[in-house]
Amino acid sequence: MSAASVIRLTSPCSLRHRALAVRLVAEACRLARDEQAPRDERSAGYDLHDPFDTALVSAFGEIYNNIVLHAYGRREDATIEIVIDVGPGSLTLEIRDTGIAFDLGAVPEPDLDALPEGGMGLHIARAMLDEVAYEPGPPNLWRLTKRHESASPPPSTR
Amino acid sequence: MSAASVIRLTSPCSLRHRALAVRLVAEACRLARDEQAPRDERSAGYDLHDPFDTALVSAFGEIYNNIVLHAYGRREDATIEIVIDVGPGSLTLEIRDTGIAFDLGAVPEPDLDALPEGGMGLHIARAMLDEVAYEPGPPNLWRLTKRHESASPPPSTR
Amino acid sequence: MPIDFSRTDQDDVSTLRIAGTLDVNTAPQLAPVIDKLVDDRRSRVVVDLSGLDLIDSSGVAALVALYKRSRVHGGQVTVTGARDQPLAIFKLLRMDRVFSA
Amino acid sequence: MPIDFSRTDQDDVSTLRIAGTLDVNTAPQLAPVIDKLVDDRRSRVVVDLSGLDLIDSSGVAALVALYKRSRVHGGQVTVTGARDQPLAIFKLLRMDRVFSA
Ligand SMILES: Nc1ncnc2c1ncn2[C@@H]1O[C@H](COP(=O)(O)OP(=O)(O)O)[C@@H](O)[C@H]1O
Ligand SMILES: Nc1ncnc2c1ncn2[C@@H]1O[C@H](COP(=O)(O)OP(=O)(O)O)[C@@H](O)[C@H]1O
Repeated sequence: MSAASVIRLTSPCSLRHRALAVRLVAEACRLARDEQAPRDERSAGYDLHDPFDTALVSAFGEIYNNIVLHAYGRREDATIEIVIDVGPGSLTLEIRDTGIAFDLGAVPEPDLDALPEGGMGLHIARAMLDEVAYEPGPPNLWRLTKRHESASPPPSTR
Repeated sequence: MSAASVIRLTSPCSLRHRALAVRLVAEACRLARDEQAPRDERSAGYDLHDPFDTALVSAFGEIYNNIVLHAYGRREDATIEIVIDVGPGSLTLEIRDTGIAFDLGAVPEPDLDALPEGGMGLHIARAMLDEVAYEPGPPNLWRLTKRHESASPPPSTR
Repeated sequence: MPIDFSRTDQDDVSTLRIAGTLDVNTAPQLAPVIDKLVDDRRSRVVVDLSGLDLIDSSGVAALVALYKRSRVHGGQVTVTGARDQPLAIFKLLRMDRVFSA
Repeated sequence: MPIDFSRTDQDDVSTLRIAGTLDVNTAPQLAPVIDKLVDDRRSRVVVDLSGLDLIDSSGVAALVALYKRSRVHGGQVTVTGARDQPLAIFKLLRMDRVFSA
Protein backbone atom coordinates (compact mmCIF):
# COMPACT_ATOMS: atom_id res chain seq x y z
CA MET A 1 0.00 0.00 0.00
CA SER A 2 2.05 2.89 -1.29
CA ALA A 3 1.10 6.30 0.09
CA ALA A 4 0.70 7.77 -3.39
CA SER A 5 -2.10 5.38 -4.35
CA VAL A 6 -4.22 6.04 -1.27
CA ILE A 7 -7.17 8.40 -1.22
CA ARG A 8 -8.39 9.53 2.20
CA LEU A 9 -11.62 11.38 2.98
CA THR A 10 -12.71 12.71 6.36
CA SER A 11 -16.23 14.06 6.32
CA PRO A 12 -19.25 14.76 8.48
CA CYS A 13 -21.31 11.56 8.52
CA SER A 14 -24.95 12.25 7.75
CA LEU A 15 -27.48 11.39 5.10
CA ARG A 16 -26.87 14.85 3.61
CA HIS A 17 -23.20 13.97 3.11
CA ARG A 18 -23.96 10.57 1.65
CA ALA A 19 -23.83 11.54 -2.05
CA LEU A 20 -20.43 13.15 -1.56
CA ALA A 21 -18.92 9.95 -0.17
CA VAL A 22 -20.66 7.73 -2.72
CA ARG A 23 -19.41 9.92 -5.57
CA LEU A 24 -15.87 9.65 -4.29
CA VAL A 25 -16.08 5.87 -4.20
CA ALA A 26 -17.58 5.82 -7.71
CA GLU A 27 -14.70 7.97 -9.02
CA ALA A 28 -12.16 5.73 -7.30
CA CYS A 29 -13.71 2.71 -9.02
CA ARG A 30 -13.27 4.43 -12.37
CA LEU A 31 -9.61 5.11 -11.52
CA ALA A 32 -9.15 1.50 -10.51
CA ARG A 33 -10.51 0.26 -13.82
CA ASP A 34 -8.33 2.65 -15.80
CA GLU A 35 -5.35 0.97 -14.24
CA GLN A 36 -6.54 -2.39 -15.46
CA ALA A 37 -7.82 -1.73 -18.92
CA PRO A 38 -7.44 0.90 -21.61
CA ARG A 39 -9.38 4.02 -20.73
CA ASP A 40 -13.05 3.75 -21.60
CA GLU A 41 -13.92 7.36 -22.18
CA ARG A 42 -17.61 6.67 -22.55
CA SER A 43 -18.35 5.22 -19.13
CA ALA A 44 -16.64 7.57 -16.75
CA GLY A 45 -19.83 9.22 -15.54
CA TYR A 46 -21.91 8.16 -12.58
CA ASP A 47 -23.66 5.49 -14.66
CA LEU A 48 -22.95 2.20 -13.04
CA HIS A 49 -22.58 -0.04 -16.08
CA ASP A 50 -19.53 -1.85 -14.81
CA PRO A 51 -20.11 -4.71 -12.33
CA PHE A 52 -16.99 -3.69 -10.39
CA ASP A 53 -18.34 -0.19 -9.76
CA THR A 54 -21.84 -1.54 -9.12
CA ALA A 55 -20.58 -3.87 -6.41
CA LEU A 56 -18.46 -1.32 -4.56
CA VAL A 57 -20.89 1.56 -4.79
CA SER A 58 -23.83 -0.62 -3.72
CA ALA A 59 -21.99 -2.14 -0.77
CA PHE A 60 -20.49 1.14 0.35
CA GLY A 61 -23.89 2.85 0.23
CA GLU A 62 -25.36 0.22 2.57
CA ILE A 63 -22.48 0.36 5.03
CA TYR A 64 -22.67 4.16 5.00
CA ASN A 65 -26.41 4.12 5.72
CA ASN A 66 -25.86 1.73 8.60
CA ILE A 67 -23.18 3.90 10.15
CA VAL A 68 -25.41 6.99 10.00
CA LEU A 69 -28.54 5.21 11.24
CA HIS A 70 -27.30 2.42 13.52
CA ALA A 71 -23.80 3.34 14.71
CA TYR A 72 -24.47 7.07 15.13
CA GLY A 73 -28.27 7.05 15.46
CA ARG A 74 -28.31 10.18 13.23
CA ARG A 75 -26.15 12.05 15.72
CA GLU A 76 -25.34 15.57 14.49
CA ASP A 77 -21.59 15.77 15.18
CA ALA A 78 -20.72 12.43 13.59
CA THR A 79 -17.68 12.02 11.34
CA ILE A 80 -16.46 9.23 9.08
CA GLU A 81 -13.05 8.42 7.63
CA ILE A 82 -12.77 6.59 4.35
CA VAL A 83 -9.45 5.32 3.05
CA ILE A 84 -9.50 4.05 -0.51
CA ASP A 85 -6.61 1.89 -1.65
CA VAL A 86 -6.63 1.54 -5.41
CA GLY A 87 -4.41 -1.49 -5.86
CA PRO A 88 -3.51 -3.15 -9.14
CA GLY A 89 -5.74 -6.18 -8.60
CA SER A 90 -8.38 -4.87 -6.21
CA LEU A 91 -9.90 -1.89 -4.49
CA THR A 92 -10.10 -1.77 -0.69
CA LEU A 93 -12.19 0.63 1.36
CA GLU A 94 -11.37 1.14 5.03
CA ILE A 95 -14.16 2.96 6.82
CA ARG A 96 -13.83 4.25 10.38
CA ASP A 97 -16.55 5.63 12.63
CA THR A 98 -16.73 6.38 16.35
CA GLY A 99 -20.35 5.35 16.85
CA ILE A 100 -21.58 2.36 18.83
CA ALA A 101 -20.08 -1.04 18.05
CA PHE A 102 -22.10 -4.21 17.35
CA ASP A 103 -21.64 -7.90 16.74
CA LEU A 104 -21.60 -8.44 12.99
CA GLY A 105 -21.57 -12.22 13.41
CA ALA A 106 -24.87 -12.12 15.29
CA VAL A 107 -26.81 -10.48 12.45
CA PRO A 108 -28.97 -13.14 10.77
CA GLU A 109 -29.17 -13.57 7.01
CA PRO A 110 -32.45 -12.17 5.65
CA ASP A 111 -35.13 -14.63 4.53
CA LEU A 112 -35.52 -13.35 0.99
CA ASP A 113 -38.59 -15.55 0.35
CA ALA A 114 -40.47 -13.56 3.01
CA LEU A 115 -39.93 -10.34 1.00
CA PRO A 116 -38.36 -8.42 3.90
CA GLU A 117 -38.57 -4.64 4.02
CA GLY A 118 -35.35 -4.35 6.01
CA GLY A 119 -32.25 -6.29 6.95
CA MET A 120 -31.00 -6.48 3.37
CA GLY A 121 -28.08 -4.05 3.61
CA LEU A 122 -25.37 -6.30 5.00
CA HIS A 123 -26.53 -9.12 2.72
CA ILE A 124 -26.04 -6.84 -0.31
CA ALA A 125 -22.58 -5.82 0.87
CA ARG A 126 -21.44 -9.38 1.60
CA ALA A 127 -22.85 -10.84 -1.62
CA MET A 128 -21.29 -8.21 -3.85
CA LEU A 129 -17.79 -8.00 -2.36
CA ASP A 130 -14.91 -10.39 -1.87
CA GLU A 131 -14.35 -9.27 1.73
CA VAL A 132 -16.49 -7.55 4.35
CA ALA A 133 -14.59 -7.40 7.65
CA TYR A 134 -15.56 -5.47 10.77
CA GLU A 135 -13.54 -4.70 13.88
CA PRO A 136 -15.45 -3.06 16.73
CA GLY A 137 -13.74 0.07 18.01
CA PRO A 138 -13.47 2.83 18.83
CA PRO A 139 -13.01 3.55 16.08
CA ASN A 140 -15.10 0.85 14.47
CA LEU A 141 -13.39 -0.32 11.30
CA TRP A 142 -14.96 -1.77 8.16
CA ARG A 143 -12.71 -3.24 5.48
CA LEU A 144 -14.43 -3.80 2.14
CA THR A 145 -12.54 -5.40 -0.75
CA LYS A 146 -13.46 -6.10 -4.35
CA ARG A 147 -11.07 -7.84 -6.72
CA HIS A 148 -11.05 -7.24 -10.44
CA GLU A 149 -12.57 -10.16 -12.30
CA SER A 150 -9.46 -10.74 -14.38
CA ALA A 151 -7.32 -10.89 -11.22
CA SER A 152 -7.52 -14.15 -9.23
CA PRO A 153 -11.17 -15.20 -9.40
CA PRO A 154 -12.47 -17.07 -6.35
CA PRO A 155 -11.75 -20.85 -6.47
CA SER A 156 -15.44 -21.75 -6.88
CA THR A 157 -15.57 -20.23 -10.36
CA ARG A 158 -12.62 -22.27 -11.59
CA MET B 1 -15.06 26.50 11.48
CA SER B 2 -16.68 23.62 13.32
CA ALA B 3 -15.05 20.22 12.80
CA ALA B 4 -18.32 18.61 11.78
CA SER B 5 -18.77 20.89 8.76
CA VAL B 6 -15.31 20.26 7.33
CA ILE B 7 -14.57 17.81 4.52
CA ARG B 8 -10.96 16.78 4.07
CA LEU B 9 -9.46 14.87 1.13
CA THR B 10 -5.91 13.65 0.81
CA SER B 11 -5.18 12.20 -2.61
CA PRO B 12 -2.43 11.48 -5.09
CA CYS B 13 -2.05 14.62 -7.20
CA SER B 14 -2.03 13.82 -10.91
CA LEU B 15 -4.13 14.53 -13.96
CA ARG B 16 -5.61 11.03 -13.55
CA HIS B 17 -6.88 11.97 -10.09
CA ARG B 18 -8.26 15.31 -11.25
CA ALA B 19 -11.85 14.20 -11.85
CA LEU B 20 -12.04 12.71 -8.35
CA ALA B 21 -11.08 15.99 -6.70
CA VAL B 22 -13.28 18.09 -9.01
CA ARG B 23 -16.26 15.83 -8.29
CA LEU B 24 -15.76 16.23 -4.56
CA VAL B 25 -15.74 20.00 -4.90
CA ALA B 26 -18.86 19.89 -7.08
CA GLU B 27 -20.67 17.78 -4.47
CA ALA B 28 -19.58 20.13 -1.70
CA CYS B 29 -21.03 23.05 -3.68
CA ARG B 30 -24.32 21.21 -3.88
CA LEU B 31 -24.25 20.67 -0.10
CA ALA B 32 -23.45 24.33 0.44
CA ARG B 33 -26.43 25.42 -1.62
CA ASP B 34 -28.75 23.01 0.17
CA GLU B 35 -27.90 24.85 3.36
CA GLN B 36 -28.95 28.13 1.82
CA ALA B 37 -32.02 27.30 -0.16
CA PRO B 38 -34.66 24.61 -0.29
CA ARG B 39 -33.28 21.49 -1.92
CA ASP B 40 -33.40 21.62 -5.69
CA GLU B 41 -33.63 17.96 -6.53
CA ARG B 42 -33.27 18.49 -10.26
CA SER B 43 -29.83 20.08 -10.30
CA ALA B 44 -27.78 17.88 -8.02
CA GLY B 45 -25.89 16.15 -10.83
CA TYR B 46 -22.60 17.28 -12.28
CA ASP B 47 -24.38 19.81 -14.49
CA LEU B 48 -23.05 23.18 -13.57
CA HIS B 49 -26.14 25.32 -13.93
CA ASP B 50 -25.61 27.24 -10.71
CA PRO B 51 -23.16 30.18 -10.86
CA PHE B 52 -21.88 29.32 -7.38
CA ASP B 53 -20.87 25.81 -8.46
CA THR B 54 -19.57 27.08 -11.80
CA ALA B 55 -17.26 29.54 -10.07
CA LEU B 56 -15.81 27.12 -7.53
CA VAL B 57 -15.44 24.15 -9.87
CA SER B 58 -13.85 26.30 -12.60
CA ALA B 59 -11.40 27.97 -10.24
CA PHE B 60 -10.51 24.77 -8.42
CA GLY B 61 -9.86 22.98 -11.73
CA GLU B 62 -7.36 25.65 -12.77
CA ILE B 63 -5.54 25.67 -9.43
CA TYR B 64 -5.41 21.86 -9.50
CA ASN B 65 -3.95 21.83 -13.03
CA ASN B 66 -1.31 24.35 -11.96
CA ILE B 67 -0.29 22.29 -8.94
CA VAL B 68 0.11 19.15 -11.06
CA LEU B 69 1.91 20.89 -13.92
CA HIS B 70 3.82 23.79 -12.34
CA ALA B 71 4.29 22.98 -8.63
CA TYR B 72 4.94 19.26 -9.08
CA GLY B 73 6.06 19.19 -12.74
CA ARG B 74 3.96 16.01 -13.15
CA ARG B 75 6.00 14.25 -10.43
CA GLU B 76 4.73 10.73 -9.79
CA ASP B 77 4.62 10.65 -5.97
CA ALA B 78 2.79 13.95 -5.56
CA THR B 79 -0.04 14.36 -3.08
CA ILE B 80 -2.58 17.08 -2.42
CA GLU B 81 -4.71 17.95 0.59
CA ILE B 82 -8.04 19.67 0.12
CA VAL B 83 -10.03 21.00 3.08
CA ILE B 84 -13.54 22.13 2.25
CA ASP B 85 -15.32 24.34 4.77
CA VAL B 86 -19.00 24.54 3.97
CA GLY B 87 -19.98 27.61 5.93
CA PRO B 88 -23.42 29.19 6.09
CA GLY B 89 -22.53 32.17 3.90
CA SER B 90 -19.62 30.86 1.87
CA LEU B 91 -17.52 27.90 0.82
CA THR B 92 -13.78 27.92 1.42
CA LEU B 93 -11.26 25.53 -0.11
CA GLU B 94 -7.82 25.17 1.45
CA ILE B 95 -5.43 23.34 -0.85
CA ARG B 96 -1.99 22.21 0.26
CA ASP B 97 0.82 20.83 -1.89
CA THR B 98 4.51 20.21 -1.29
CA GLY B 99 5.74 21.15 -4.76
CA ILE B 100 7.82 24.20 -5.65
CA ALA B 101 6.65 27.59 -4.46
CA PHE B 102 6.29 30.66 -6.67
CA ASP B 103 5.50 34.35 -6.46
CA LEU B 104 1.81 34.75 -7.23
CA GLY B 105 2.10 38.55 -7.22
CA ALA B 106 4.62 38.43 -10.08
CA VAL B 107 2.29 36.64 -12.49
CA PRO B 108 1.01 39.20 -15.03
CA GLU B 109 -2.64 39.50 -16.01
CA PRO B 110 -3.24 37.97 -19.44
CA ASP B 111 -3.84 40.33 -22.37
CA LEU B 112 -7.19 38.93 -23.45
CA ASP B 113 -7.23 41.04 -26.65
CA ALA B 114 -4.20 39.10 -27.88
CA LEU B 115 -6.16 35.81 -27.66
CA PRO B 116 -3.61 34.05 -25.46
CA GLU B 117 -3.32 30.26 -25.54
CA GLY B 118 -2.04 30.10 -21.95
CA GLY B 119 -1.83 32.15 -18.80
CA MET B 120 -5.61 32.24 -18.33
CA GLY B 121 -5.90 29.89 -15.35
CA LEU B 122 -5.15 32.26 -12.48
CA HIS B 123 -7.25 34.96 -14.16
CA ILE B 124 -10.22 32.59 -14.25
CA ALA B 125 -9.76 31.69 -10.58
CA ARG B 126 -9.41 35.31 -9.44
CA ALA B 127 -12.30 36.60 -11.53
CA MET B 128 -14.72 33.94 -10.37
CA LEU B 129 -14.00 33.88 -6.64
CA ASP B 130 -14.18 36.35 -3.81
CA GLU B 131 -10.74 35.40 -2.48
CA VAL B 132 -7.68 33.69 -3.97
CA ALA B 133 -4.86 33.72 -1.45
CA TYR B 134 -1.54 31.88 -1.67
CA GLU B 135 1.12 31.26 0.96
CA PRO B 136 4.34 29.67 -0.27
CA GLY B 137 5.35 26.64 1.76
CA PRO B 138 6.18 23.93 2.30
CA PRO B 139 3.41 23.13 2.22
CA ASN B 140 2.17 25.70 -0.26
CA LEU B 141 -1.32 26.80 0.72
CA TRP B 142 -4.10 28.11 -1.50
CA ARG B 143 -7.22 29.56 0.08
CA LEU B 144 -10.16 29.94 -2.30
CA THR B 145 -13.42 31.48 -1.08
CA LYS B 146 -16.76 32.01 -2.76
CA ARG B 147 -19.63 33.73 -0.96
CA HIS B 148 -23.24 33.00 -1.70
CA GLU B 149 -24.85 35.80 -3.66
CA SER B 150 -27.52 36.41 -1.06
CA ALA B 151 -24.89 36.71 1.67
CA SER B 152 -22.95 40.01 1.70
CA PRO B 153 -22.40 40.81 -1.98
CA PRO B 154 -19.22 42.75 -2.77
CA PRO B 155 -19.64 46.53 -2.28
CA SER B 156 -19.31 47.26 -6.01
CA THR B 157 -22.62 45.58 -6.80
CA ARG B 158 -24.51 47.68 -4.29
CA MET C 1 -29.10 12.83 -9.93
CA PRO C 2 -31.73 12.71 -7.16
CA ILE C 3 -35.15 11.32 -7.82
CA ASP C 4 -37.74 12.12 -10.45
CA PHE C 5 -41.07 10.32 -10.52
CA SER C 6 -44.48 10.52 -12.12
CA ARG C 7 -47.73 8.59 -12.02
CA THR C 8 -49.89 8.14 -15.11
CA ASP C 9 -53.28 6.37 -15.06
CA GLN C 10 -54.81 4.73 -18.11
CA ASP C 11 -57.91 2.55 -17.65
CA ASP C 12 -57.13 0.20 -14.77
CA VAL C 13 -53.34 0.47 -15.15
CA SER C 14 -51.24 2.99 -13.25
CA THR C 15 -47.70 3.54 -14.43
CA LEU C 16 -45.21 4.80 -11.85
CA ARG C 17 -42.05 6.02 -13.56
CA ILE C 18 -39.07 6.45 -11.22
CA ALA C 19 -35.81 7.96 -12.52
CA GLY C 20 -32.52 8.95 -10.92
CA THR C 21 -31.69 7.61 -7.48
CA LEU C 22 -34.06 5.73 -5.16
CA ASP C 23 -32.29 5.51 -1.84
CA VAL C 24 -32.46 6.31 1.85
CA ASN C 25 -32.58 10.03 0.99
CA THR C 26 -35.15 9.96 -1.79
CA ALA C 27 -37.43 7.04 -0.84
CA PRO C 28 -39.30 9.22 1.70
CA GLN C 29 -40.30 11.55 -1.15
CA LEU C 30 -41.85 8.62 -2.99
CA ALA C 31 -43.81 7.41 0.05
CA PRO C 32 -46.90 9.64 -0.45
CA VAL C 33 -47.21 8.48 -4.07
CA ILE C 34 -47.07 4.85 -2.95
CA ASP C 35 -49.63 5.52 -0.20
CA LYS C 36 -51.97 7.05 -2.77
CA LEU C 37 -51.58 4.15 -5.24
CA VAL C 38 -52.49 1.72 -2.46
CA ASP C 39 -55.37 3.88 -1.19
CA ASP C 40 -56.74 4.12 -4.73
CA ARG C 41 -56.75 0.29 -4.85
CA ARG C 42 -55.32 0.26 -8.36
CA SER C 43 -55.69 -3.20 -9.88
CA ARG C 44 -52.48 -2.96 -11.89
CA VAL C 45 -49.38 -0.90 -11.18
CA VAL C 46 -46.46 -0.93 -13.62
CA VAL C 47 -43.27 0.50 -12.14
CA ASP C 48 -41.06 1.75 -14.97
CA LEU C 49 -37.42 1.86 -13.83
CA SER C 50 -35.78 2.45 -17.21
CA GLY C 51 -34.55 5.84 -15.94
CA LEU C 52 -33.33 4.55 -12.57
CA ASP C 53 -29.56 4.74 -12.10
CA LEU C 54 -29.09 3.75 -8.49
CA ILE C 55 -31.08 1.99 -5.77
CA ASP C 56 -30.28 0.93 -2.22
CA SER C 57 -32.02 -1.36 0.27
CA SER C 58 -34.28 1.52 1.39
CA GLY C 59 -35.44 1.94 -2.20
CA VAL C 60 -36.06 -1.78 -2.55
CA ALA C 61 -38.04 -1.68 0.70
CA ALA C 62 -40.28 1.06 -0.71
CA LEU C 63 -41.07 -1.06 -3.78
CA VAL C 64 -41.64 -4.18 -1.67
CA ALA C 65 -44.05 -2.18 0.50
CA LEU C 66 -45.98 -1.14 -2.61
CA TYR C 67 -46.08 -4.75 -3.78
CA LYS C 68 -47.21 -6.21 -0.45
CA ARG C 69 -49.80 -3.56 0.33
CA SER C 70 -51.29 -3.73 -3.18
CA ARG C 71 -51.53 -7.51 -2.94
CA VAL C 72 -53.79 -7.14 0.11
CA HIS C 73 -56.61 -5.81 -2.08
CA GLY C 74 -55.68 -8.02 -5.05
CA GLY C 75 -53.63 -5.41 -6.90
CA GLN C 76 -50.82 -6.57 -9.15
CA VAL C 77 -47.44 -4.79 -9.23
CA THR C 78 -44.87 -5.41 -11.94
CA VAL C 79 -41.50 -3.79 -12.51
CA THR C 80 -40.11 -3.09 -15.99
CA GLY C 81 -36.97 -1.62 -17.46
CA ALA C 82 -34.53 -2.13 -14.57
CA ARG C 83 -30.90 -2.01 -15.80
CA ASP C 84 -27.34 -1.72 -14.52
CA GLN C 85 -27.00 -1.34 -10.74
CA PRO C 86 -30.74 -1.61 -9.92
CA LEU C 87 -31.01 -4.79 -12.02
CA ALA C 88 -28.02 -6.28 -10.19
CA ILE C 89 -29.64 -5.52 -6.83
CA PHE C 90 -32.99 -7.01 -7.87
CA LYS C 91 -31.29 -10.20 -9.06
CA LEU C 92 -29.25 -10.46 -5.88
CA LEU C 93 -32.37 -10.08 -3.71
CA ARG C 94 -34.33 -12.34 -6.09
CA MET C 95 -36.86 -9.56 -6.65
CA ASP C 96 -37.00 -10.24 -10.40
CA ARG C 97 -38.87 -13.40 -9.44
CA VAL C 98 -41.51 -11.34 -7.59
CA PHE C 99 -41.90 -8.24 -9.64
CA SER C 100 -42.05 -9.71 -13.13
CA ALA C 101 -44.73 -12.29 -12.26
CA MET D 1 -18.46 12.49 -18.69
CA PRO D 2 -15.18 12.67 -20.67
CA ILE D 3 -15.14 13.98 -24.19
CA ASP D 4 -17.14 13.04 -27.25
CA PHE D 5 -16.58 14.78 -30.56
CA SER D 6 -17.43 14.43 -34.23
CA ARG D 7 -16.70 16.31 -37.44
CA THR D 8 -19.28 16.59 -40.23
CA ASP D 9 -18.57 18.29 -43.56
CA GLN D 10 -21.26 19.81 -45.73
CA ASP D 11 -20.23 21.91 -48.72
CA ASP D 12 -17.65 24.37 -47.43
CA VAL D 13 -18.81 24.17 -43.80
CA SER D 14 -17.32 21.76 -41.29
CA THR D 15 -19.22 21.26 -38.06
CA LEU D 16 -17.17 20.15 -35.05
CA ARG D 17 -19.45 18.94 -32.29
CA ILE D 18 -17.80 18.65 -28.87
CA ALA D 19 -19.70 17.18 -25.91
CA GLY D 20 -18.80 16.29 -22.32
CA THR D 21 -15.64 17.78 -20.82
CA LEU D 22 -12.93 19.69 -22.72
CA ASP D 23 -10.06 20.06 -20.31
CA VAL D 24 -6.40 19.38 -19.67
CA ASN D 25 -7.11 15.65 -19.85
CA THR D 26 -9.29 15.55 -22.97
CA ALA D 27 -7.96 18.46 -25.08
CA PRO D 28 -5.03 16.32 -26.31
CA GLN D 29 -7.55 13.88 -27.82
CA LEU D 30 -9.10 16.71 -29.80
CA ALA D 31 -5.74 17.99 -31.13
CA PRO D 32 -5.52 15.67 -34.18
CA VAL D 33 -9.04 16.69 -35.27
CA ILE D 34 -8.08 20.35 -35.00
CA ASP D 35 -4.84 19.74 -36.92
CA LYS D 36 -6.82 18.06 -39.70
CA LEU D 37 -9.40 20.89 -39.92
CA VAL D 38 -6.56 23.38 -40.28
CA ASP D 39 -4.65 21.21 -42.78
CA ASP D 40 -7.81 20.81 -44.86
CA ARG D 41 -8.03 24.63 -45.01
CA ARG D 42 -11.77 24.56 -44.34
CA SER D 43 -13.26 27.97 -45.12
CA ARG D 44 -15.92 27.73 -42.38
CA VAL D 45 -15.81 25.77 -39.16
CA VAL D 46 -18.81 25.79 -36.81
CA VAL D 47 -17.98 24.48 -33.35
CA ASP D 48 -21.19 23.18 -31.73
CA LEU D 49 -20.82 23.19 -27.94
CA SER D 50 -24.45 22.50 -27.02
CA GLY D 51 -23.37 19.20 -25.44
CA LEU D 52 -20.37 20.63 -23.58
CA ASP D 53 -20.70 20.52 -19.78
CA LEU D 54 -17.29 21.65 -18.59
CA ILE D 55 -14.27 23.46 -20.04
CA ASP D 56 -10.99 24.67 -18.56
CA SER D 57 -8.27 26.99 -19.80
CA SER D 58 -6.61 24.12 -21.71
CA GLY D 59 -9.87 23.55 -23.56
CA VAL D 60 -10.19 27.23 -24.36
CA ALA D 61 -6.59 27.21 -25.60
CA ALA D 62 -7.43 24.37 -28.03
CA LEU D 63 -10.33 26.36 -29.49
CA VAL D 64 -8.23 29.54 -29.70
CA ALA D 65 -5.55 27.57 -31.55
CA LEU D 66 -8.16 26.37 -34.04
CA TYR D 67 -9.37 29.95 -34.51
CA LYS D 68 -5.93 31.48 -34.95
CA ARG D 69 -4.56 28.81 -37.25
CA SER D 70 -7.68 28.83 -39.44
CA ARG D 71 -7.49 32.61 -39.74
CA VAL D 72 -4.02 32.29 -41.32
CA HIS D 73 -5.54 30.82 -44.47
CA GLY D 74 -8.70 32.96 -44.24
CA GLY D 75 -10.86 30.32 -42.54
CA GLN D 76 -13.70 31.47 -40.30
CA VAL D 77 -14.42 29.77 -36.96
CA THR D 78 -17.64 30.36 -35.04
CA VAL D 79 -18.84 28.79 -31.80
CA THR D 80 -22.50 28.00 -31.16
CA GLY D 81 -24.56 26.54 -28.35
CA ALA D 82 -22.28 27.21 -25.36
CA ARG D 83 -24.22 27.13 -22.09
CA ASP D 84 -23.71 26.94 -18.32
CA GLN D 85 -20.07 26.72 -17.18
CA PRO D 86 -18.51 26.92 -20.67
CA LEU D 87 -20.58 30.02 -21.47
CA ALA D 88 -19.48 31.65 -18.21
CA ILE D 89 -15.83 30.96 -19.08
CA PHE D 90 -16.20 32.34 -22.62
CA LYS D 91 -17.79 35.51 -21.30
CA LEU D 92 -15.12 35.95 -18.66
CA LEU D 93 -12.34 35.56 -21.25
CA ARG D 94 -14.32 37.71 -23.73
CA MET D 95 -14.25 34.84 -26.23
CA ASP D 96 -17.91 35.40 -27.17
CA ARG D 97 -16.67 38.56 -28.91
CA VAL D 98 -14.24 36.50 -31.03
CA PHE D 99 -16.08 33.31 -31.76
CA SER D 100 -19.49 34.67 -32.67
CA ALA D 101 -18.14 37.20 -35.19
N1 LIG E 1 -22.67 0.05 11.56
C1 LIG E 1 -23.56 -0.58 12.40
N2 LIG E 1 -23.57 -0.28 13.70
C2 LIG E 1 -24.44 -0.88 14.54
N3 LIG E 1 -25.34 -1.80 14.14
C3 LIG E 1 -25.38 -2.14 12.85
C4 LIG E 1 -24.49 -1.55 11.92
N4 LIG E 1 -24.75 -2.09 10.70
C5 LIG E 1 -25.73 -2.96 10.87
N5 LIG E 1 -26.13 -3.02 12.16
C6 LIG E 1 -27.19 -3.89 12.72
O1 LIG E 1 -27.39 -4.92 11.79
C7 LIG E 1 -28.76 -4.93 11.37
C8 LIG E 1 -28.88 -5.35 9.92
O2 LIG E 1 -28.34 -4.38 9.06
P1 LIG E 1 -28.75 -4.34 7.54
O3 LIG E 1 -28.60 -5.68 6.97
O4 LIG E 1 -27.97 -3.28 6.85
O5 LIG E 1 -30.29 -3.99 7.50
P2 LIG E 1 -31.11 -2.75 8.10
O6 LIG E 1 -30.16 -1.61 8.24
O7 LIG E 1 -32.17 -2.49 7.09
O8 LIG E 1 -31.67 -3.22 9.42
C9 LIG E 1 -29.26 -3.54 11.65
O9 LIG E 1 -30.64 -3.49 11.84
C10 LIG E 1 -28.49 -3.17 12.90
O10 LIG E 1 -29.11 -3.72 14.04
N1 LIG F 1 0.90 26.20 -8.32
C1 LIG F 1 1.86 26.83 -9.02
N2 LIG F 1 3.15 26.58 -8.75
C2 LIG F 1 4.12 27.20 -9.44
N3 LIG F 1 3.89 28.07 -10.44
C3 LIG F 1 2.63 28.37 -10.74
C4 LIG F 1 1.55 27.75 -10.06
N4 LIG F 1 0.39 28.24 -10.57
C5 LIG F 1 0.74 29.11 -11.53
N5 LIG F 1 2.08 29.19 -11.65
C6 LIG F 1 2.82 30.07 -12.57
O1 LIG F 1 1.93 31.08 -13.04
C7 LIG F 1 1.81 31.04 -14.45
C8 LIG F 1 0.38 31.40 -14.87
O2 LIG F 1 -0.53 30.37 -14.48
P1 LIG F 1 -1.92 30.28 -15.20
O3 LIG F 1 -2.55 31.63 -15.22
O4 LIG F 1 -2.72 29.22 -14.55
O5 LIG F 1 -1.62 29.90 -16.71
P2 LIG F 1 -0.83 28.67 -17.35
O6 LIG F 1 -0.86 27.57 -16.35
O7 LIG F 1 -1.59 28.37 -18.59
O8 LIG F 1 0.55 29.19 -17.64
C9 LIG F 1 2.21 29.63 -14.83
O9 LIG F 1 2.70 29.55 -16.15
C10 LIG F 1 3.30 29.34 -13.81
O10 LIG F 1 4.51 29.89 -14.20
